[in-house]
Amino acid sequence: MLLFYVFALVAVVASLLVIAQRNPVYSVLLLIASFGALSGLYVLLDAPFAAVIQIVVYAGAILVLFLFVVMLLNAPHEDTDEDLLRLKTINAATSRLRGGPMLFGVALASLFIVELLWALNRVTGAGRFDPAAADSVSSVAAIGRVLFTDYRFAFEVTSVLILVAMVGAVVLARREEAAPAPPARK
Amino acid sequence: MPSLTDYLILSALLFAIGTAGVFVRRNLITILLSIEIMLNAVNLTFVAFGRALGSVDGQIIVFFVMTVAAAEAAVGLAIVIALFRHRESLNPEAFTTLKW
Amino acid sequence: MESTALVALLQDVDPEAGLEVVASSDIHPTVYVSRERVVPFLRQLRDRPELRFALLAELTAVDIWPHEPRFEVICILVSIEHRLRLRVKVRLHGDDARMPTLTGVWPGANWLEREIWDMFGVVFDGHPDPRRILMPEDWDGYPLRKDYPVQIQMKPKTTEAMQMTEAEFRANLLNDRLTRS
Amino acid sequence: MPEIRTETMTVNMGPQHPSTHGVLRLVLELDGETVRSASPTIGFLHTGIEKTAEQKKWVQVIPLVERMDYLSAQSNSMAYCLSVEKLLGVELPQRVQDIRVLIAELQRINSHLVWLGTHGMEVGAVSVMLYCFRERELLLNINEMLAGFRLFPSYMRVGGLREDLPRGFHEAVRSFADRLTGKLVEYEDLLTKNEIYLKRTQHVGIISAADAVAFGLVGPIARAAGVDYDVRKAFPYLGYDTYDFAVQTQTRGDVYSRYLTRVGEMKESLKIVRQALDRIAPHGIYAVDDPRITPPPKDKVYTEMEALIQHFLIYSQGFSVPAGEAYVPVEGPRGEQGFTVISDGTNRPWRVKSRSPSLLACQALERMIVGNQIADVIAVIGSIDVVMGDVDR
Amino acid sequence: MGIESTEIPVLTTTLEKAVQWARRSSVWPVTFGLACCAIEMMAMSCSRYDIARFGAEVFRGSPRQSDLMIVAGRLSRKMAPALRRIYDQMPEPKWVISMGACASVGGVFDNYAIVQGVDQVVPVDVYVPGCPPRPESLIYGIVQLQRKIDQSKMA
Amino acid sequence: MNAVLIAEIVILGFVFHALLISAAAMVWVERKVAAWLQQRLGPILVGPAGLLQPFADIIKLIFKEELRPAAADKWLFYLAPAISATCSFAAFAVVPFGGETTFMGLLDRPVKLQVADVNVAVLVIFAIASMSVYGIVLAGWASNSKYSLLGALRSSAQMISYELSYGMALASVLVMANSLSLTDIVNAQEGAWLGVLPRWFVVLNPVGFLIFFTAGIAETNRAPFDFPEAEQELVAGYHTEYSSMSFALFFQAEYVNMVTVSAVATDLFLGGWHTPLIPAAIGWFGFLLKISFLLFFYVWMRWTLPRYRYDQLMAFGWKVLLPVSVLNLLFVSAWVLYFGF
Repeated sequence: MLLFYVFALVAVVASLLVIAQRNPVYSVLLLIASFGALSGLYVLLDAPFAAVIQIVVYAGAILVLFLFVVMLLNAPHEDTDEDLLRLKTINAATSRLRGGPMLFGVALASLFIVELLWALNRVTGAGRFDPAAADSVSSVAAIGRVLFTDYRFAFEVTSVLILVAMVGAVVLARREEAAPAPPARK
Repeated sequence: MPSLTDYLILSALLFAIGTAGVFVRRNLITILLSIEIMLNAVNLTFVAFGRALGSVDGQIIVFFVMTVAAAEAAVGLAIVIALFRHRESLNPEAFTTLKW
Repeated sequence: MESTALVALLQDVDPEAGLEVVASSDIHPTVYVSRERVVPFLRQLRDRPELRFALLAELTAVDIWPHEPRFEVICILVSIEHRLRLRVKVRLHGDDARMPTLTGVWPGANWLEREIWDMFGVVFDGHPDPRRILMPEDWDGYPLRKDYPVQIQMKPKTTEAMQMTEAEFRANLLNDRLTRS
Repeated sequence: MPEIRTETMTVNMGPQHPSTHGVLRLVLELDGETVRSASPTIGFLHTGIEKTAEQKKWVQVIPLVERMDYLSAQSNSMAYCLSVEKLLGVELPQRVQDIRVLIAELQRINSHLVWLGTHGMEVGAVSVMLYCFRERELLLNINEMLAGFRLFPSYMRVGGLREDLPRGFHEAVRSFADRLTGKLVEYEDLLTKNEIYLKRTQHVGIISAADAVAFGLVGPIARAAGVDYDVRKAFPYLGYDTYDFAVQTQTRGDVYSRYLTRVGEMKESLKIVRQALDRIAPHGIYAVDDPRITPPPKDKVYTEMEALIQHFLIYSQGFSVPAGEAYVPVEGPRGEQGFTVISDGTNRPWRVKSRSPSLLACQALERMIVGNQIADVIAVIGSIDVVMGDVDR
Repeated sequence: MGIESTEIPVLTTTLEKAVQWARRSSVWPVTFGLACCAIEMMAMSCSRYDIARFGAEVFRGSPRQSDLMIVAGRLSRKMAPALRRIYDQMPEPKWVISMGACASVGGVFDNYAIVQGVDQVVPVDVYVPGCPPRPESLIYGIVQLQRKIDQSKMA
Repeated sequence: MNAVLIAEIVILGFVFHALLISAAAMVWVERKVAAWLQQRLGPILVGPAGLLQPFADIIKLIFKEELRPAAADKWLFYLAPAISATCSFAAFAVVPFGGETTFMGLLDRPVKLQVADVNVAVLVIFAIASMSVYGIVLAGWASNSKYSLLGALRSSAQMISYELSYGMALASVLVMANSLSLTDIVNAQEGAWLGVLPRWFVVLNPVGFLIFFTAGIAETNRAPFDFPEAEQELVAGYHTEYSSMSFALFFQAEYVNMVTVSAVATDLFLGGWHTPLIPAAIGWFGFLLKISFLLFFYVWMRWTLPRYRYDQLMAFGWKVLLPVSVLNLLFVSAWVLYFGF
């Protein structure tokens, strides 16, 4: 009970900070914290396999990749000079181009929440978890069986997707073969 | 014992935060991170529903979502690197031309 | 090849080089060459098939102050192919201590010339990188000149200029302001 | 279309860095791990030895030149003495020549052992260094037998040697030679066929034969690239033409070739050491019999007036050297070395200039490392065997 | 002694003793060689002399992790700022051994290029004479430094 | 509070301290073994046979000045060593080091010699191993030093590359044991053929063991894969700017990681606490022996082999190790499917 709120709080606060941070390195780290909390929630939901996979895939692979790119580009701050300018003239006419999507985004996010709360209110007393079902969802063997039988087509398609993504990433990030600069002789 | 509703509310909150992030931020990397938050909010829903229904299908969908997320991150970051090489900026507004 | 035969060959190479043969006490036949013709002369020595002095073994200078011409630049050349050695010298006046660079003939002459500039103050015209090499860049004087003292009294420097670009400095400043406010 | 930017990073390697052999400073521009440009900065060990030498008497210069290239100390002092002797016009007795050959070859082994050790350590094989230094201690023992000093015995003198060979010298050298022959096999076991070592060193830091000559890199580096030039064969001195040894050459000019060249040279040096040892009588003449430069034996000093005067003159004023200029090339551990010695006819040198192979090697460094990986920079610096004392003097 | 008097003296002295013992037993030198003496410094860490016996064989490349700087060799004027900088980068407590004649007083090189004694640049704890000193001398210098550490107060 | 709970707490405390001590012991062993390999004596004067040397090092480091470069990131600079140290300890929590025991009848029901029995233990180890890269990456990034950054970039690329092979090797064991629990995996290796040849997975799956061990060396950044801190190239790599206690944490994390990887390798491939000729009651002793052997091997490698070059390491990881591990997994799976285990 308490654990749920702790994890939920961590997830929400960390996620908020992710988008509030100016420094992408901090954003990535906070996102790890958030995902760690989510992984805890999965454990509470009797899904240890999903929880561990969450850590392995997200924290162990995807976010390392993010961190790697952030460090590679070595551009930790977004447009610092402009931001300073914006801080000084916060009330002055900021660019409409900036203001538009921002307002829209916030509005959209609020709308999501309102809509969902409304929808949830319609279905009262939804889903108390059945303790008896815990074993049936936590079994790794069951997951494997279903994954490789009922979902085998989807599984194969995903593997193709991964392959395509891999090739695409390599092609995109490949440096254009610039003519090798001759060693500068002074 | 928290109910399914609690998980759904949490998920909605996370999803909203992700949405806001995509629109508010103007750093491509943070935008990608926000998308990851949204994906994870959805994952949470799936796991919670799967638990409520006593079925492993929810976790299997999570498995697929993660795969897609990994693919998306790889391609997305590759694009970010390619863009950064050209403009030396991560601000999406720097990329206004269709061709260079 | 005997040294006399070699010297005779050299006379051939460039009659206008102002060749002056002097006696030598070691295995190197020694010739003086005029400053103006030294580069084409040495290039000939390097390229002629019967000579092929491809290796510049040594390039240095000596200060015979208070006599004039004060400086002598000494090159020792080796022909690996023909097993020949030769010493070529150039005289330079103290008030006009400059000569054309040899880096076009031997790339290896680069640092040796820098060292001569650093130690004797002989200028090499056309040198691609005329900086001090052994002494600190802000050093005063040319230590190996005979009128330069052996010992000098001064406190050793313990600090050096910040190695920071202007952009980095500004970024630091900005960062400071951000964290303080 | 704008210029495509590649992210580079400037790294300052040295003057204090674990693998720059003292105080070489390299400013590297890195693209990822690849070196785009490199500019070596030297002079952090500039000691002013040449200036100081001008203030000393001829014989006092010997300790100074030994401290220039501190890994080939006796080779330096020998080259200096040869140049001065050339000016003096003295002819060395055969025994002295043989002893000098022996000592110079021992010094070459000594230097190559230090090189092999540090090079091994720099590619990560730490234990090789310890092994090499273990054998080197035996050489230093021999130095201590000779003159009571480990690194700089100052055993060479103008006109010969300081004193006769000590008792037990032959046995010490012979046992060292026997031991090293076995140990060289051990080092080769650790490196020559080691898969990782081959990967680290082959096709790395290549310099062509033509480039090597153009940059003045004669010595092991040029021989590794295929330049068949060894002063001992090309311009023999000290009777090297009477010894049986082979000049080691390779063809590829990479780090591995340099390794093979130097290991081969150690074996050849051992051969020369054995031959020289056979020629040297345990006791005999150790200096030229020239009253100008060689002090008389002690018993004569106590009994004869002329000898006393001669002794006093040599030790108080030193000897004078006829005016002139001389340069005697010798094959040092790092390539052709020698001293341009200029005299104005007094008892102090007018100018002493050392040809330093390390300086030229440093100069060519840029040519060898640009385009390689940062890890290769270390391997290349190790392989060209620079001694900063020789570079900066 | 103001602070110590308010505490239990037995405890502070034992702690102090323990810390001094640790410091003297684990003196890590920074990899910093200048000239000829550096070769003897290397020999000191090798099989025959084996400074590891004193726990001081851990040569650290980064000055941040070292306790001892052995100035091995002559210090040129050009190098002096770099030396000072490395010294400044080392964390307290730190010690300096001036190895050899050149480092201590300039040695035979009494000329324009060489700093006549590193004590003009950094404070020196132990001077080791010799040109270069034998490894035994340097080990003796380190033992002297250990004695000095024993007698000093915990900072 | 019953006896079993107390026993479990005791085990927890024991594991924690054993790891701390093992790190110290490994420092001593490393220095001693290096010395022996190099015909030296090694530490002998600090305590009997130099045994107190690691403690002197640690106490000295604790009481040294803590320096933080002015340009470093304040939070991350101190967070990084904490992450490293935590990950190194956390992984051992799920590693069993002995069979069930009642401590000679002291307890009413047997407890497992393990801190936490998780049924997806193998995955947990994998997850924690993948987290430990953050300590190194952040250390390199936060120091704001170029050598550190190079070390960090190297390490993140290296760990990502080798994790795949590491995972594949793990998977081949999972297929054979048909379980994700380390206890089950160890128990599947009980017994011996013909009474002498142990039924260890290393016998059945030697390729998997080699892959696992190689990738494990890469994961723990030990020679010949010690790029993140390659001393001769990058001064001290990612911890160039660290001094005092935070350096000690990195130092300790490296050794604890070695112990953990060795322990996991023992459980997965060397039969854990099942050793022929050693009775089950002191199975942990056999476990200890095997770990010691692997650790000695680590040290031996470090002082013997030269270091790879970074691009060669990556090429080796992707072009050799990964294909071999995939093929090995396929082969093992096919074998188990058609011939059974």
